[in-house]
Amino acid sequence: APASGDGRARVLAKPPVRKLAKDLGIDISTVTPTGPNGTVTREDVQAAAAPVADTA
Amino acid sequence: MASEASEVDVIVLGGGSGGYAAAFRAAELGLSVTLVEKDKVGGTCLHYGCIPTKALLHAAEVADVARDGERFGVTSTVTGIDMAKVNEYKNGVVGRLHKGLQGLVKANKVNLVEGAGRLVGPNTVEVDGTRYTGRHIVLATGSHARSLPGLDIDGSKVLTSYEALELDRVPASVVVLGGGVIGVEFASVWRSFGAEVTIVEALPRLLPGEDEASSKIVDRAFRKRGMAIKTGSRFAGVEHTDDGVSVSLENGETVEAEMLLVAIGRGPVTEGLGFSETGVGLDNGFVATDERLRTSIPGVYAVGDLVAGLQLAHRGFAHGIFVAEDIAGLDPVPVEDAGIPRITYCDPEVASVGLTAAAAQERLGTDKVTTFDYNLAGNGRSQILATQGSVKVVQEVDGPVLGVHMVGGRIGELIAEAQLIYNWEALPAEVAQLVHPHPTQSEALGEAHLALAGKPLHVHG
Amino acid sequence: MASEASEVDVIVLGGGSGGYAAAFRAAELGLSVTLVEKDKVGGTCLHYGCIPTKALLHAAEVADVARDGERFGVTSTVTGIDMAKVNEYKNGVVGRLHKGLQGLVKANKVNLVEGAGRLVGPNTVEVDGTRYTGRHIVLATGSHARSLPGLDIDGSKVLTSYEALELDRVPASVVVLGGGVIGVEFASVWRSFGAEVTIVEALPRLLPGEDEASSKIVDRAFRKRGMAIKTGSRFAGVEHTDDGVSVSLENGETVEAEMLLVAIGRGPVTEGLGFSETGVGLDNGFVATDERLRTSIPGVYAVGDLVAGLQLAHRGFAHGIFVAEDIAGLDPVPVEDAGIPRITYCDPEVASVGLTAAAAQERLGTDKVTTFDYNLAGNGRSQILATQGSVKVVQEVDGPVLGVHMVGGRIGELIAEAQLIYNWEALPAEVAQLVHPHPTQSEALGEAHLALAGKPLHVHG
Ligand SMILES: Cc1cc2nc3c(=O)[nH]c(=O)nc-3n(C[C@H](O)[C@H](O)[C@H](O)COP(=O)(O)OP(=O)(O)OC[C@H]3O[C@@H](n4cnc5c(N)ncnc54)[C@H](O)[C@@H]3O)c2cc1C
Ligand SMILES: Cc1cc2nc3c(=O)[nH]c(=O)nc-3n(C[C@H](O)[C@H](O)[C@H](O)COP(=O)(O)OP(=O)(O)OC[C@H]3O[C@@H](n4cnc5c(N)ncnc54)[C@H](O)[C@@H]3O)c2cc1C
Repeated sequence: APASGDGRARVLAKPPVRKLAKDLGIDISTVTPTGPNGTVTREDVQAAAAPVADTA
Repeated sequence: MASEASEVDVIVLGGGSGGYAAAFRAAELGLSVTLVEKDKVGGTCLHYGCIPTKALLHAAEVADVARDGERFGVTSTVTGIDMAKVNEYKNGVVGRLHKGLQGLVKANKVNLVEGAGRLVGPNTVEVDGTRYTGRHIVLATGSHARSLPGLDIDGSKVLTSYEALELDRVPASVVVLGGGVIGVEFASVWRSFGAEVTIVEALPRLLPGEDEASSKIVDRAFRKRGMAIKTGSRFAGVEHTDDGVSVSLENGETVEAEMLLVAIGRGPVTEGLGFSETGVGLDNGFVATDERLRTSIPGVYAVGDLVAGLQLAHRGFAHGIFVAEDIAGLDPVPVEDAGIPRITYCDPEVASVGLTAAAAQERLGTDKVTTFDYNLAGNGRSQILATQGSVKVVQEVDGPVLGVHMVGGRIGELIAEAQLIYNWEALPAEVAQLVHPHPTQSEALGEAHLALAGKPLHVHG
Repeated sequence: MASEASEVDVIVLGGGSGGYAAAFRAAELGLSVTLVEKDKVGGTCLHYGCIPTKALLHAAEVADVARDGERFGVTSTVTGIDMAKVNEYKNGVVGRLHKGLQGLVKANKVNLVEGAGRLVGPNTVEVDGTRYTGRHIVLATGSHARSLPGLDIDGSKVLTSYEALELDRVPASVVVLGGGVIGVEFASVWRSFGAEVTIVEALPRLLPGEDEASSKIVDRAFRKRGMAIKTGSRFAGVEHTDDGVSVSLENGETVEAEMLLVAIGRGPVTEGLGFSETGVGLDNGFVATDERLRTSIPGVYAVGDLVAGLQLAHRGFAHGIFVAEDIAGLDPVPVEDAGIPRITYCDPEVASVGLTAAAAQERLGTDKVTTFDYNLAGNGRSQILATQGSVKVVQEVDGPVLGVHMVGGRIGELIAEAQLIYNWEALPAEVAQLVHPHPTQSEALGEAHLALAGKPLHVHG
C-alpha cells in the first residue's frame, strides 16, 4: 500500500506536470494516472482541474 | 492648468527592466500603454548596471586569460589596459542593445513619453504639465545607490557604481565598501585590471546572501588573487588625502587608497514622486505590495526594485510580465523570490537558486535536510578551464531539491538548469536518470544529483 | 591449460566510459566485478578523445582571446604557440583525471585485470592465459578511427585523431577529411593556432547530424575565420609530396598541405575478440542489442561505442549505469539516443538535443511542427562575449519541445538545461513561466520559449 503522508515524492509524474498541478491547486496524489507505468500526465491533471460541468 | 491626454489601459512609470517588460507584455495582450521614462529606456540594468558591469567583467577576464596564456602553451603578454577602449567596447554593447530596445518600444506600439512623471491621483500621472490617465498604473521607478550619513559621493575619489562605470583610468588602489554583489564584481574587475583592492564588509562574510560555503570559496579565491578582505569590519569614516582617500574602520584600522567605492546597497526611488501623497503605502521606503504586486491603491501595481526583495533585472522582467497578464485577466502564477536565479559575475562566478542549506534547515529542521557538495576538482571541464569551486545541492530528505549553490569560472550559466530543477521540484533521482554531456561543467550538477540519488559516478572520497 | 579465477557477478571487457561506468555502478549495487582493460582505464575519451581534444580547444580559445584583446581594451599580443607546453598542459589534465579514476577503481573495489581479454564462452573471458567467469558479461571494447581503402595512416603526414593529439608542432597547413564532430574540432584548433585549414566533406554540409540551421551558421563562421570548406566533395586519393601531401578530390581538384587528418568516422572494436565465434550477433560490425542492451547471448550485454548510434562518452556512462542496474534487478528505464545531449566544441560551439526540425517534420507532418529561432544578436551576454549564433527550438504544435539546436561561443553548457526540457517533455509555456538570469546566454533559450508560448520579450523582428 502507498505510504501515507507526503505523496509528492511518490507520485509518478514528470516534474513540469507536478508543477502544473501545484499551480492549479491540485493535490497530484489524488489524480488518476493514465500514463505509462502509472504516470500522471498533463492531461490527467487538466482533467482533474476542469470544472465538473465540462464533462456533462 | 495641465493638459490632458486620453485615457489608456496602462500607464507604466519608469522604463527599466520591470517597466518595459510590463509595457511590452501589456501591449502584446492588446492593451493600450503609455510608458513614462525620464532618462533612457532600459533603466539601471542596461545603462548603469548589469550590462556595463558585465562588459567590464568580460574585459577583465580577457586580461586574465591573456596574462595567463603560458599556462596553456600560448605565448601571450598583456602590456596594459586601455580604459578608453574598454569603455568604447562597453558603450558599444550598451548602445546596440539600447537601439534594439527602442525598436521594440516602437514595434510593440508602446507610447513612450519622455520626461519625469509624478503620481498625482490613483489613475493619473503628470509629466511636464500633461496629465495622463490610465485604468491601471504600474510603478517601476527602480532604485539608486545608497550611502551612509557623512559619506559624501564626490564622484572622483568617493564613488558609487554609477561613477565607477565612467572612470577613464584604472585606479592604482581602491577600497570597496560592501562585499555584496556589486562590491565584489567591481573588486574583481579592478583586480584583474591590476589595482590593489581592499574589500570592507561589516557582516562576517562576503556575499552574505549566499550559502556560507559559497562565501568561503570566494573569500579564498579572492585572497589568492591578491585582494585584501576585511569582513566583520565596520566603516567609521573617510578623509580625503593628497592622492586619494584614507578610510578608517571602527576597529581603528585605516586603509589608504586612490578611491573608495561605496557599494552598501540600493534603496528604492519612491520619494518626491507623489506616491505617499496619493496614498500608496510604503514599507521602509519600498512600495508595499501583496504577492500579486498590488499596492494599497486599487489598480496601482509596483514592480522591480521598488518592491522589497531581490534586486535583479530578471525579477523585474518577471514582475512586469506578471502584472501585465494580471491586468489582462490571465490569472498568472505569482513570482516568488526563492525561485529566481541569482548570479554574481566575479571571478570565480557565484550562482544560486532556492534555499541555502541554513535556510532549509531552519525551515524544515536539520534532520529533514541533506546536502551534497561536488568539488570541481573532479570535473574534467573545470580542470581544462583551470578553475576551482563547487556545486552544492540542498535536498529535502527523500524529497525534492531545495536549493543549488555553485562557485566556479563560467558557472553562472548553469543556474538556468538548476532553476528548472528547483522550480519544478524535481527529485535528485529524476535528474540523475538523465545524462549530462561530457566533458562539461554541467556534469558537476549531474554528479551532485547522482550522489544524492545514491548512485555516485565520479565522486572522489 | 588456462588457469581459472573464481566466478564473479559481472565481468566488464574494456575500461572506457561505458565499461567503467558499468563496473562502478555494479560494484555500488553490491555485485562483485572484474574489469578487464588492455591499455588504460578511461579509454578513448580520457586518453585519446574528449579530454585531450577539449584541452586543445581551450588552448585555442586562449590564443584567440589573447590575440583579440584590443577589441575589449586589453593591450595583448600572442607571439607563438608553444606546442610542448600545450601538450604539457593537456597531458597534465589527462594525468590528473586518470589518477582520480584509478582511485575510483580502488574505492569501488573493482578488480582490475590489466591485459587484453577475449570472449571464449558465454560466461568466460580469457586474459593472458587466465579464464575469468562471470554470471554476466558486459562488452565495452569501444571504437577506433576508420580509414578508407588505399588511405594509409602513416602517423606523420596522414593522421587520425590519435596521432594528431601527439603532434609536437602546429602544421602550417592541413586538410581535414570529414566535416563531422571530430573533423571540425581539429579544424577549429589548428585554425586558432594559425594553420591554413581546408575541410573536405562528402555530404552537402558540415556536421550533417545536426539541424541544417546549425550547419549553416558553423559554415559561415568557419569561412569568416579563414578556413576553406569543400562540402559535397568526395575524396579521391592522397599522394605524399616533398613537404606534405597532395589530396585529390573526385571533382578533379587537388589541395596541397603539410598534413592530412582522416576523420571520417569510427568503427566498433569487435574483431578478433571472440565475439562472433562465441555467438554474439553483430550488425554491420557493431554488436547487435535490443533496447535493454542485451546481445544475442543471454547474460551478455554491450555498451558504448560498440552499440550502433551516437558515439559519445556520456552515452557510454548512461549505458553502463543502465546495464549494471538491469543486472541488479532495478528495472531501469532504457536509454534513448534522442534524449542524449550532443556538443561539438569548435568555435562557435554547437549543441543539440532531441529531434532536428527536419526529423520532427518527417515524424509528425510539417503542419504539426513549429520552430522558433532566436538570434544571439538580441542576447546581451552574447554581445558582451562578441559571439554570434542562434538558439532554435522545435515544438510540436500545441505540444512539448521536440528538439533544441544551438550555435554560439560557450553555448555547449546550455544544452544541459535543454536536455531537461526535452526529456521531461515540457511545454514552452512551462519554461516561459520561469525566469532566466540576466544577463546570460541562457536567456536566449528562455526567449525562444517565451516566443513559442506567445509572449516574446526581447524578440527583434
Ligand atoms: C552596478 C549594478 C550591476 C547590476 N548587475 C545586475 C546583473 O548582473 N543582473 C541583474 O539581474 N541585476 C543587476 N543589477 C540590478 C538591476 O539593474 C536592477 O534590479 C534592475 O535595473 C531593476 O529594474 P527596475 O525596472 O525595477 O528599475 P530601474 O532599472 O532602476 O529602472 C527605473 C527607471 O525608472 C526611471 N524613472 C525613475 N523615476 C522616474 C520618474 N519620476 N519618471 C520617469 N521615469 C523615472 C529611471 O530613469 C529608470 O530608467 C545591477 C545593478 C547595478 C547598480
Ligand atoms: C578525438 C575524439 C574526441 C571525442 N570527443 C568527445 C567528446 O567531447 N564528448 C563525448 O561525449 N565523446 C567524445 N568522443 C567519443 C568518446 O570518446 C567515445 O564515445 C567513448 O570513449 C566511448 O566509450 P566506450 O567505453 O564505448 O569505448 P572506449 O572509450 O573506446 O573504451 C574501450 C576500452 O576498451 C579497451 N579494450 C579494447 N579491446 C580490449 C580488449 N580486447 N581487452 C581489454 N580491453 C580492451 C580499450 O583499451 C579502451 O580502453 C571523442 C572521441 C574521439 C576519438
